[in-house]
Amino acid sequence: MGSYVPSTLSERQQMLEGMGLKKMEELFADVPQNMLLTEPLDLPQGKSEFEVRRTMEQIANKNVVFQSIFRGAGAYHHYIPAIVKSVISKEEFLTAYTPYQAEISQGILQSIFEYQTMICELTGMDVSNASVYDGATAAAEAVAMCKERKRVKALISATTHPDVIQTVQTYCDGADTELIIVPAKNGVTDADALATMLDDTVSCFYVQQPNYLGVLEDVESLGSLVHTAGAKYIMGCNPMTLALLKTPAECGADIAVGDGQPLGMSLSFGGPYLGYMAAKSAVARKLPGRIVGETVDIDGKRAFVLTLQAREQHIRREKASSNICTNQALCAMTASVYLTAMGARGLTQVAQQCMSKAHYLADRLAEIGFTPKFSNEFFHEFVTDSPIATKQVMCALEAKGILGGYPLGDELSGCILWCATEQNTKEEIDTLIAVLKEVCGK
Amino acid sequence: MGSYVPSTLSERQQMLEGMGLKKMEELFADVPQNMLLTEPLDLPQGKSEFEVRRTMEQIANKNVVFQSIFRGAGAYHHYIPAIVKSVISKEEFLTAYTPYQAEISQGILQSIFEYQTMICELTGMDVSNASVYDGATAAAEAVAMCKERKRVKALISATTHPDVIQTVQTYCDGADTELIIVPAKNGVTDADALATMLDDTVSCFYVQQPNYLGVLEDVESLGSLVHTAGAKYIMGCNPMTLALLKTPAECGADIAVGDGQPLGMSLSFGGPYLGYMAAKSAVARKLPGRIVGETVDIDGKRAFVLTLQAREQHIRREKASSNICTNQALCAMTASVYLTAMGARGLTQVAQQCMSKAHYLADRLAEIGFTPKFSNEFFHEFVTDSPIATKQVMCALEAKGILGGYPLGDELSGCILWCATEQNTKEEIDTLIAVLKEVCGK
Amino acid sequence: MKLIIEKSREGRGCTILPECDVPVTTLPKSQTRSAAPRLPQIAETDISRHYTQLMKRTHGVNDGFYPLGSCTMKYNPRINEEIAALPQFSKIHPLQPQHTVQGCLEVFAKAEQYLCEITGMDAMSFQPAAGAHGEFTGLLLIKAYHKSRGDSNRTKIIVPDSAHGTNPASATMAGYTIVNVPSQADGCVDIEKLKSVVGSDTAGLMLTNPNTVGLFDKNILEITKIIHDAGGLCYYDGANLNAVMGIVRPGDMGFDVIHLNLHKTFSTPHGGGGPGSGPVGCKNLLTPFLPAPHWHKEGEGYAFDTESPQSIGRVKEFYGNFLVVVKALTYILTLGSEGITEAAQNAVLNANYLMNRLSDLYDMAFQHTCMHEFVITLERLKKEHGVSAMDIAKGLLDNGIHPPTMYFPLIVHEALMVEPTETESKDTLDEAAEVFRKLYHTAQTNPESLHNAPITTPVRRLDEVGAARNPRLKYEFEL
Amino acid sequence: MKLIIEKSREGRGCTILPECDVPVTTLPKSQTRSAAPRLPQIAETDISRHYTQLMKRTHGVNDGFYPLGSCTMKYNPRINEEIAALPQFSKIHPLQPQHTVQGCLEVFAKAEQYLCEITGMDAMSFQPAAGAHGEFTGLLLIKAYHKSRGDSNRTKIIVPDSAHGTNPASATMAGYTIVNVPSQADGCVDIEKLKSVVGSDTAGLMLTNPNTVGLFDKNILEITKIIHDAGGLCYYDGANLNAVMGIVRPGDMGFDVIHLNLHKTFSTPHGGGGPGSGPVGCKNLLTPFLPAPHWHKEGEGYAFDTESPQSIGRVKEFYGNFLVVVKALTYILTLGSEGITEAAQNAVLNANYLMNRLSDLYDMAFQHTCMHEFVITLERLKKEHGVSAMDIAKGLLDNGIHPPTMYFPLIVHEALMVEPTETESKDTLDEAAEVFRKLYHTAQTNPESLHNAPITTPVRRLDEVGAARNPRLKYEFEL
Repeated sequence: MGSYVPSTLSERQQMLEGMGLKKMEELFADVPQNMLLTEPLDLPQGKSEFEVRRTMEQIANKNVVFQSIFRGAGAYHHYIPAIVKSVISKEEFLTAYTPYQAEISQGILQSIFEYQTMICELTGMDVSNASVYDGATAAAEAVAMCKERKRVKALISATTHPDVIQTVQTYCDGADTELIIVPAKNGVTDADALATMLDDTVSCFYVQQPNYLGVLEDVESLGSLVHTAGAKYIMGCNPMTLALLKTPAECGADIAVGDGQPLGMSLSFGGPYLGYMAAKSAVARKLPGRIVGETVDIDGKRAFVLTLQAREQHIRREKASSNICTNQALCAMTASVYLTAMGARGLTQVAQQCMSKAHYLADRLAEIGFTPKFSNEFFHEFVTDSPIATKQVMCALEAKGILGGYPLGDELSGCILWCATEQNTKEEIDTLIAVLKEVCGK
Repeated sequence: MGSYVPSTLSERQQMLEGMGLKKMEELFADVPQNMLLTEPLDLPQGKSEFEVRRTMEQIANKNVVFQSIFRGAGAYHHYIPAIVKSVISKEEFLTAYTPYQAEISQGILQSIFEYQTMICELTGMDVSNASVYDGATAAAEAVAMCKERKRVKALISATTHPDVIQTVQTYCDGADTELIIVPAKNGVTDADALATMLDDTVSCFYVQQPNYLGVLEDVESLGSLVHTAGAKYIMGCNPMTLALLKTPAECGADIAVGDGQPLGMSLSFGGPYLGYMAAKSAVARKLPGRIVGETVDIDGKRAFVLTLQAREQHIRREKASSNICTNQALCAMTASVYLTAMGARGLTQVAQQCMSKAHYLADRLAEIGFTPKFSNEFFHEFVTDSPIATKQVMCALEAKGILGGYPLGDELSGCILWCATEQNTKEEIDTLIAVLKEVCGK
Repeated sequence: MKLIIEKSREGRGCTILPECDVPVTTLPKSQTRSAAPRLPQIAETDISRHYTQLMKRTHGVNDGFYPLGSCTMKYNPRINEEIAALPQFSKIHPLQPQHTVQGCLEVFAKAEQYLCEITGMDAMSFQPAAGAHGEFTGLLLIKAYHKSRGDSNRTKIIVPDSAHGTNPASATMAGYTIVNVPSQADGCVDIEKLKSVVGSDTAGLMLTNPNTVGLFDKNILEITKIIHDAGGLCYYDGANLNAVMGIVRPGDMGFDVIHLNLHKTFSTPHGGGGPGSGPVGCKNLLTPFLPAPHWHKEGEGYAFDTESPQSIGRVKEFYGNFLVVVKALTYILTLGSEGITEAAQNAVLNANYLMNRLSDLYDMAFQHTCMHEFVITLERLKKEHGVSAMDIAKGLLDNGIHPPTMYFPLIVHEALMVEPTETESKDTLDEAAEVFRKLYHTAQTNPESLHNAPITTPVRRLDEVGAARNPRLKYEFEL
Repeated sequence: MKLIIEKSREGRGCTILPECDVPVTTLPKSQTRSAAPRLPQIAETDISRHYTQLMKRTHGVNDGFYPLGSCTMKYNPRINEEIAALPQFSKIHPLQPQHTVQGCLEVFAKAEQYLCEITGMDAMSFQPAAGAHGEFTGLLLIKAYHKSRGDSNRTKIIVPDSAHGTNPASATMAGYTIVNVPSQADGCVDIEKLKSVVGSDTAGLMLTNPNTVGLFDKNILEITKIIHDAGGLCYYDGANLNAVMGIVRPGDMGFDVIHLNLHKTFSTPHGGGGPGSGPVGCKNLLTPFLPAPHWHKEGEGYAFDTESPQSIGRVKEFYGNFLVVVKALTYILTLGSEGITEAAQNAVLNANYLMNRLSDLYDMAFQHTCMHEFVITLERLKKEHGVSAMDIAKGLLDNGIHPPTMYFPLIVHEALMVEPTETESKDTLDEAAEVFRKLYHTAQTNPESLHNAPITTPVRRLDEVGAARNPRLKYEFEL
């Protein structure tokens, strides 16, 4: 049986006796005795490290690792530099708690401060928090930030990732906020519809850029509409694309959020990822979660500390701006190391290559009958229809170790959401096309 | 192109100019100008990290990783606890130099001292050095230690691993020492032959325990013979087996050496492994290589330092006991962490299970016609003949992801040297037997 | 020390990607940002050194004793990390076809099965990413339950005053009004007060048991009955489950819904503040409301449910912090049935042992046998010698020990909440006891030195007030 | 701090293996040891902490500037480690069938091809595990060559007095007598002296160039010609190849055999003293003598040679420190043709830049433009202020800089040999220069403080004499 209890049986006995006790059971006298478990838990017997490894490897081997991935839809297969894993696997970073004891937590604190700096730089915003769980909860928290006494409705574009819409919906249900979905038209937010839906009961509008279908929204115009109606403008952005795209600040956003997974986090079946949140100064005090600030110690030395805690649950309890406590600190550090290793030049390269490869892929796909569904400019994802059943497409690709695009449902049923990243070499793309050609009988 | 030069082109220019130079080339004025390369080296162009990874992965994928391994013959497939890799991948341990600057190298120094302690404990010897390259060079260095003015011949048993014999031979060639091979009989050293070969020109006799064929030698009797003739007795031992077997000290050895690979080092196509060397006090000053000793600093604090350096090449130059400088320090640390994680209980378990599984395997093999070649007790390796061509055996096993025993050559041609370790579960062994049954038509 | 951006030099950097091997697409200028982001430009040598410096300014569990009360800073086994790093887990896209992710689904299903057995629950969702996220989710389950029954009057959640701040905050987010119920002198819920606040508007009660003062509320069965009799549901905050797992099950004591902190109880590391995992378990009456998608057995394998009409919906993208669940499952498989109980017993033993070693000098907020943690009150030391909980905490820093949780729970003055966990040896506890005792004597003989502590840390006490008054929340570039 | 064995407690430990699943075989008592080895019994928590403590008492390249002359402490890229850890390299048994190890053979073959191109050699063996091992091997090649020609009179190897100690020691191991040849005032080989010792008994010359004082011996072509004319062979000690790779090739300058230190020049880490890799390259005239087995192209792949009748034999088990070669190959692929030259140029630039920043204060042993390293002599400072090379070195420790190599080469008094390497930035050099300058002033104004240095390290100066006089080489158990 495995165990991580260092004290030996005789030491335990000795410790008990020192307290005048005989048996472990005596320590649990306060537990209703009729509730004590009388049978062992119905769990497997404890295992040695050797057996645990074998067991878990057997489970892992039931998964299929694709060598070539053309699927995004919220989780992106980017290259992770070796230095990133090397840094974040340091046991100190991995095992420390939230940095309450600033004097011995300067490493974590400084890394969060550096993360905040980089997020502000990417988004153009004034203030970033230390992270939240993921892009979806970041969106939900952003919507919650905007609620005002009379502005009790929130709007969200239908072109947002469905998981984000659903998560925001759940949070709004909790807070009794009405969430209304602004319809899409030609793969982008229907600006006319938005204009008619905006009124003085609307607290905010959330739009995703590039949107769920990969298409670039006309984010500046949407922002103007929103601000004209006196509501707040929230943009959900893939941070990688911000190496090239107009920043949320330049587009007039009050709050920028998104999922930081593209910044050095592996796919990991959906998590852990990273939710980033950044805001203009005007709404900064409403930001939920940890924020690290720079200060000095009593000797005047530069130091960092969790600050503005008066917003937080451990001080304000039911009046807190959010309940968030544990966030995704190590993922924030991951993003920092990633952004440092890439630098502006490298991140721009990623964005440029993602976009270029997606366009190359789209062109090749179009040639063999996978016609683009929307005409607007896209970034590194795009929707096509499929000349044959999508299931057939995916099976043929899977047989070659390729994960094809994501088959969409509902009104886009029969369509495929493709994604290319810097990891997809031209050779890989050409192979994909060759396989598709064959399966389509061309 | 990849590069690890941080200074930018403009900084480099600035640095040159600060010295009154214009071009890098001027720094190389002393190089005969007609010798300067005029063409770029005929190497591939430099690659980004992304490309390097892909290229190396493509090369790696040309290897076959066997899931189940029944081959030893000098390299053993043991379980490596997770804590081992976690410790030795710490960048400090990985990147430090030989600990000349003791004040900032206490970590490395203490780990070597701890390693020396554990090696002495396993072997029963008085002194251990900080490691040499591998078991074969440890054997060669041990033979060199024994040379005396009149004792110019060395004896080695034919039952020693052939790589060890060949390496010792090469070293003896260098030192103009005559090396004579003591023949084997029934899979063990022929003691009668040894007795006749020992005389006062013999400096030492080397025997491997368990020997290359897996058989246990009668090491105490051999030792008596050697000592009676006034020669030194060197034992080469698999350190894992010393959890159970009589220690070299108990067997009368003057020097104990061996390959430490079984103590937590992965197979790695043959290296890096670890050569350990330990000796009785009487010959300790002849030990080659680094040795760490305990001392105090000027405040009286416990500290560790490279000591007895008067033996070494950087002080004694051509009169040094050996030329060794860089050894296998990180592998020595690996062994320490491994031995700590296993403890005496765990290491005994390894030895016990290796032996038990090998015997279970031998019994099952015998049942299907792979008859044991030798009758003496063996540890976790043993030789059988094969009812069908060994090539056919190996191919059938390979098809199932199993690496069978090692097909021997020369007079044992047609025989197989099998090995079992704690990693071979009963299920694995039974699968092996089932495959063999089929291929043998039983 | 310098920020990484302050070490940046124009033109430096790493070479991570090759040139683009397809024709380059460019965006119209109207869509591009006006200036490139000012990210650090640093060579790998200096990245490695920067984070080494930060590492040396960080105290992890590997650095020494970490008795941070309520946080369960147990040792994080290395095998967990190796398993989570397997490419067959880390390289799986969340939207792969189901037949290619059977291993991932098995991880969730096995973890659910085992954790339900440990807690006495019937089903579990792994979507919540942390404890507070789990609380919010669990409260939404309660809300959905009452709503499904048309029981729309239940707008209040009862929370003891000793609760973690997340409890009331989560209840607010779920749209509830909070009713605080005070603790008695013995640290337990005041039953009479509870009876007086419970009613037809009670949606439920949130309770941590063992509670935040480290005591097991022995009236637990009465408490859950009071709530149930009033038509409310009982929420179990699993923060302190480490003390009782394998001993007694929340589900057996009348709890209907629970969250766990896998990053506390189940040995997944805390990462300097996350990622964690806060799965929510519930009894069958709440199962239909769990976040979607859940999974079900299908043939030899598993499949995601396609319909969940009563679900509260999603609380997160995809399925939760999957790799954290992998680590927790690895840990549960290691400990097994007996090991889980052994861990709880020794967590409690260690806490009592250390309390016992200190109680002749230090005042314990509650003298009673504690569970996995105990609370010291330094009120007397503060009054007599001017040495506060903060001062003792900072003195511990100079002795290589991470301080206990300070000033929590709020109901104890000058509180230090000490939780050794079961992964500490008797030797470590003995050494820590000596340090605590030494500091007590220092407090009496040389209190000034404790006001000045720490002196051996990379920085000393900080100007926190200044930080909040004049917030500097990012590096300000020179223009 | 305590040794790990001193933290051991009977009965503690980790649970690594399951119970045996086959019948247990036991040995007769006559063959078993009388008592179990006293290995540490430690829980994983404390193993992790012990090695964390040791880590914090170790200075790696990641901790800061490491200008250890002759050791080429360049940065060790993390990608190298990731590649070497691939299971397709680390889990390969050395005796697998050849068709299952084609990747490994390709690593050797590619590394050979590239390193031969860099050095101007024709073939290479990767068996030698370190530089000294390579020297020994190379000298055996020379010995075998002369022997194959029946030239049995050549018993002497010429070694400059500035050489590394390994050179004469290796030559002795190879059965040679050593002839020392002095250096001139300019640090280079004294040609006249060389001519006077060379003769028909000369087996060869061992030379490091750039030499150990950091200068390129500009008479190199004359030197190798003198040796060749006398019928000897020229051995190139590759310790300092980092300065000239991609600039000039030893093979082109008349060298017949060479060893490389992959753990210096090719960025594989030094591991606190190994494992390294010291491959030996040679010209075609020596190829037949290389250690066996070598490999050859066979069809699309590679195969080990089965016959090597003239080989000197083996110098190691199996094929060398394979994973180290994997790392070196990864590095060479990264740098490529231009990168190799760029590395050398910047190694030399950095050394000259730092020398230049210091030479107004410190005396340089040789004022000449240096190669990748330079030698400071503190003779004057020692005489005038009593501050030795050791004192300055220890002063550097207090400033977070790993000291240069001290008291080597032997031909310079109070030597400090400084090798910055190309992986250091200008900023790091500037900061280091400031520290060196500060220490110079301290030496003049407060020499006593340098005698007392270091004061900030885990331990201070050690009693090395005591350690050697009264050796304590292992923990002594109480009986």
